[in-house]
Amino acid sequence: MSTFKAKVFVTLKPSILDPQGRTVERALSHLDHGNVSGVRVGKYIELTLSGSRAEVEAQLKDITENVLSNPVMEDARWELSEQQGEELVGA
Amino acid sequence: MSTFKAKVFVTLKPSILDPQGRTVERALSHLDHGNVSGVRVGKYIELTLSGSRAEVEAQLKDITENVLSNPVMEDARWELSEQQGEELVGA
Amino acid sequence: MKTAVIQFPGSNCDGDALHAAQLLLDQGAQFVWHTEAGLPQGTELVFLPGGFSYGDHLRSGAIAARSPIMQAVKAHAERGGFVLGVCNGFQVLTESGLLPGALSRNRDLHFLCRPVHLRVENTGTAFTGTYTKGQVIEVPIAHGEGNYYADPETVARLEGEGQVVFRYVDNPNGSLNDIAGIVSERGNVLGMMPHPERAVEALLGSEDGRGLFDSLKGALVSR
Amino acid sequence: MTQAATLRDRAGTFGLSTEEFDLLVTRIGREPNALEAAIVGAMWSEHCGYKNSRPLFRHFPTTGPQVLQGPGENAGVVDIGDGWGVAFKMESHNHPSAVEPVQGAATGVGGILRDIFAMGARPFAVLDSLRFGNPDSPRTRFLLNGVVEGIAHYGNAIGVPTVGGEVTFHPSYQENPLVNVMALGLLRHEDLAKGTMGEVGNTIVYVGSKTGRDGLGGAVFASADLSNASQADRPAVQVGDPFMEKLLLEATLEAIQAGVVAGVQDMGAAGLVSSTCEMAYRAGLGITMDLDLVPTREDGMVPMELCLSESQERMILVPVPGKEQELLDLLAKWELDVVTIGQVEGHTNYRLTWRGEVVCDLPVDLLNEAPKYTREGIESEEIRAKRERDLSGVPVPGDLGAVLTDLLAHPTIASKRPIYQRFDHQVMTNTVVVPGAADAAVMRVKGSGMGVAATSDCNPRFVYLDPYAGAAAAVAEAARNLACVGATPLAITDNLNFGNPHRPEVYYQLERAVHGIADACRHLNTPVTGGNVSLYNQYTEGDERVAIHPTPTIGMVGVLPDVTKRATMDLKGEGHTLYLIGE
Ligand SMILES: Nc1ncnc2c1ncn2[C@@H]1O[C@H](COP(=O)(O)OP(=O)(O)O)[C@@H](O)[C@H]1O
Repeated sequence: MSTFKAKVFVTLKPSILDPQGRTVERALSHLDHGNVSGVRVGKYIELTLSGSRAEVEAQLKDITENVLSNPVMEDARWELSEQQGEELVGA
Repeated sequence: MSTFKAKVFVTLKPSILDPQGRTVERALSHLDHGNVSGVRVGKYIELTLSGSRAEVEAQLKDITENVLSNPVMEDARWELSEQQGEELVGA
Repeated sequence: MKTAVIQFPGSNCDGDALHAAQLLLDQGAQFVWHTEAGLPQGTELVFLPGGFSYGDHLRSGAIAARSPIMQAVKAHAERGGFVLGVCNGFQVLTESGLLPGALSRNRDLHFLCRPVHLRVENTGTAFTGTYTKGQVIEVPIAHGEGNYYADPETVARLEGEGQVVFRYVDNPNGSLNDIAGIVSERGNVLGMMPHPERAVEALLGSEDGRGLFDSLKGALVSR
Repeated sequence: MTQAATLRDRAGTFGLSTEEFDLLVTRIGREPNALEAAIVGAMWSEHCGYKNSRPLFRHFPTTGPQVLQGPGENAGVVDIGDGWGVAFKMESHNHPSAVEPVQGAATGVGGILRDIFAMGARPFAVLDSLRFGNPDSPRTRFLLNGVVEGIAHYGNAIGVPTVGGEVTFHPSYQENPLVNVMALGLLRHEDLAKGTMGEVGNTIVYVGSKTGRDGLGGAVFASADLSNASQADRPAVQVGDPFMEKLLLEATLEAIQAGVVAGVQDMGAAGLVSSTCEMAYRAGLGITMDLDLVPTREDGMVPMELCLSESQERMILVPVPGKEQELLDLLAKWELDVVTIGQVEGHTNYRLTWRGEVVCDLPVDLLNEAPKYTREGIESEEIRAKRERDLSGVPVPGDLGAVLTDLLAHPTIASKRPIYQRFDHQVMTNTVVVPGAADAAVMRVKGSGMGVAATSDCNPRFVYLDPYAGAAAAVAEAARNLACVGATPLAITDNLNFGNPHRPEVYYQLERAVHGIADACRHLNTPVTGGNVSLYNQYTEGDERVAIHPTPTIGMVGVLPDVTKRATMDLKGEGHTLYLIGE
C-alpha cells in the first residue's frame, strides 16, 4: 500500500460562459494589462489517497468525474504521483 | 512578440483551515472514499498573454502575486508556455 | 458630516448606506462612482457599502480595491479622515491594505442572513463613543465570506491595541477570536461584517446601529 | 421537394407536429427553411405560444381600477397609490433546475428579474415557491441544496431581497422538482415601460452579455417531456451572472428614467427571436435584423444558434427616435456589449439577414399567433374515488400530542429557517416583515408611508383531490395571508405547473384549476395580471407517465396604506386574548 498525491483541475467547458473569467479579464485590462485575454477561472484540488496504484487511479477517476466536477458543465483532469515518507506535506 | 499561455494555481496557505476542503473530504468519506485525506480546494486560472518572454514573465508574476492571489492567506505559483499559431485555442 | 458613499459596479447596499447617512449624518450625503480620481471637496466620511462589487469574482472586494477611487480613499485615510467599510466594504478595506487580515468563506460555506449579537469591545473609538463597554447590540449580518483571518502576530497586535471593536457573542462564520469589526491603528478606519445601516430604524427591527452613526457625529464635533 | 419532405419528417425536432408544419406551409404559401421551422417551433411552443393554455385564460378576470398593466406584457402592474405602481410576475424554471439545480434556479431568478425591470420597475422583492420529492432521498437533498444555493447566489449578489416563499415535499416531484420564482418591482407611474418596437424607423439595440451556444433550444426543451433523454440535453445548461445582470438592471432603469427608451424587453425563452417577435407584434409592424451584428461569445455561430440561444443577461432596447446616441452613450458607462442590430420597417414581416442573405422572412402575426388547442378534460376515476372516500371510518388517533409532534417534524411543516437564512432578505432596507415572522412579507415604500405585502401559496394535495376547490383555496389562502399582515389584496399572478395536457385527466385538472382561480379572484376582487404556464411536468417510471400533483402557484400582492400598522404572528405578551374567527 502506497500513498499518492493527486492534483485535480476543474474548468468550465469551453462553450460555457465563465462570468468570473470575464470579470477578471476586464479588471486586468483596466489595470493596464490589456494584453491579457482568454481568462478562465477553475478549481484546483489537492488530495492524498492511499492504496495500490491501480485502485487509486480508478478511484481518482471516479471522484474527479462524479464528485469534484459537474460533468454537465465542467471538464476535469488529474495528475497522480506517488509520495515517499515525509514529502507528502507541502506542494 | 509572442503569445503565451499561463496557468496559475492559488491555494490557501497550509496553516489556514480550508472549510471547503474539509467538506469535500467529509463527503468523500461518506461515499466510501475513506482513504482520501488532505483535501485542499484552490483556484486554477488560465490566461493568455502576448509580449516578449521577459515582459510577460514579469507581468505574470505581478498579476499572480498582486491580483490573482491574496498573500495574507494564499500561496500562488504559475507556469508559462509559449504558444504557436493555432494551438492557442482549446486545451 | 459630509459623507461620500462609494459605488462600485455590483455594490448593492449603496442605496442603504446613503439612506442611513442621509437619515443620521447629513442630508447632503452623496454617491461617488468608482472611476472618480478624487472625493468631493470636504468629504469627512467615506462609506464603503456592502454588496457584491464585481460580483465577488476572484475574491470578494479584490477588484474594487484596485479601482481608481481607492487611491483617494487611501489618501483620505492617511489624512486621518473617517472611513467606514461594511460587509463588502470591509472586504475592500482588507484587500486594499487599509486594514490588516482577510475575509474568507464562512465556516459552513453558506451565505447567512440573520440578526446577530455583537459585544462592543472598545468604546474609545470615533465609531463607538456612544456605546458602553461590553454592551451587547443586535445588528444583522448578510454575507458568505465573513470569516476573519490574520496571522497570529497581527491578531495579537489587534487585541493588544484595542483594535477589535466588535466581537460576535455567538460566532456565525468562524472568524478568529470572534472578530466582527476592527479599526485601523489610528482608529479612523473601521471595517465590520455586520450591517449597522440595516439597524437604524425601529420599523426594520433594530435601532442598535444608530450608536455608530451618532458616535461619528460626536467625534467630528470634538475634533 | 425532397428537402422539404425531410423537414416535414423532422418537424418534431423543431417542436412542431406534422399538422402544425402543414399549417405553416399553408399559411406562408411555401416550404419554410429549417431556420424558419425552428423559429416557428419555438414561438409556437407552450413556453412562448401557450397553445394549450391560452384558450383557458379568457376565464380570468383581468381588469379593475387598480390594474395599470394586465396580462400580455413582461409583467403585470398594479397601482398602490401616491403615483407608485408595483410590477410583479411569477415564472417557473422547473426543467432546468431538474438538470442542474444551482444554475437552473439562479437563471430562473435572473429571468424573472429582467421581466420586472423591463417594465421600468426596480425589483425590490423575490419569493420562491419550491416543491421537491421525498425529503429523505439523496436526490432531493441534492436538488434542494442546489436550488437554494442558486437562488441565494443570484438574488443575494444582485441585491434584491428574497423575502418569502414556500417549500413542500411530495413524492410526485421526485424527478421533476418545481422552482417557481416571483419578483416584485416598484415604479413611478410615468416610468412604466412597454415591450414594443414603437414606430417605423426606430432602431433595435441589443445590450448585455454576448450570445453563446448555451441553453440552445431551451424553449423546446422546457416544453418537452422530461425523461432519461434529458441526460443528453445536459449541455443545455445556461450559466447566469448576477453581476452582469446588476449592470444591465442599472443601465436599463437609468435609460428608461432618462426618457430615451421607446420599448424594452428581456431575452428569455427562445432568446433573440421571441423578444423581438413579441415587440414587433405589439407594435403591429415588421422588422429587419442583421444577425451578423449579434455579439457572439464563440466563433462560427450559425443563424439557428444566434436566434434561439438562451444566453442570459441580454435585453432589447428601442431608443426614442432622435435619442439613439444618448441611449448608446448612457449604456457605455456600464461596460455592456451594445450594438444596433436592426430597425423597424413598414412591412409586417419578421426578416433576418445573415451574410447578406435573407434567412428568415415570416409574417409577425403568424409567429405570434400559435394554434390554440381546446382539449377535453375527463376526471381520473382513481382520483375521484380518493376524493369521495368515506372518511367516517378512519379512527381518531389516541395520542393527539404525538400526532402533533409528528406533523411539526415533517419537513413540509417544519421551520424553513435553514433555507431562508441563506437568502439576503433585508438588502434595500425595506423588509418590515421578514421570513418567519408571518405568512406574507411586507416591504415599506421609502418616501411614502405605504407598505407592499406579498405571498405565494398553493396546497397541491388539495388541488390533486379537487382542482377547482383546491385552486380557489390557494387564492383564498394567499388573500388570508395578506390580510393577516394587515394588507388589502390587490391582484395575483399565477404559475400553472401541470402534467402533459394531451392527457385528458391532466387537462381536466388544468381547466378546473383555472376556473377555481378565476372564480376566487372574482370574489376577492383580485384580478389576474399575468402568469406563467409550465406543462409536461411528469416523468417516465417504467412504462408509465407519472404527472406531478397539479400545482397552480398563486402569487398575490397587497398594499398597506400605513406600513407601521403591519401585523406579525408572534404572540406579543402574557395575558393577551386569542380569538378564533371564521367558521
Ligand atoms: N423557499 C423559501 N424562501 C424564502 N422564505 C421561505 C421559503 N419557504 C418558506 N419561507 C418563509 O418561511 C415562513 C414559513 O413558511 P411556511 O412554512 O410555508 O409557513 P406556512 O406553512 O405557515 O405558510 C414564511 O415567512 C415563508 O415566507
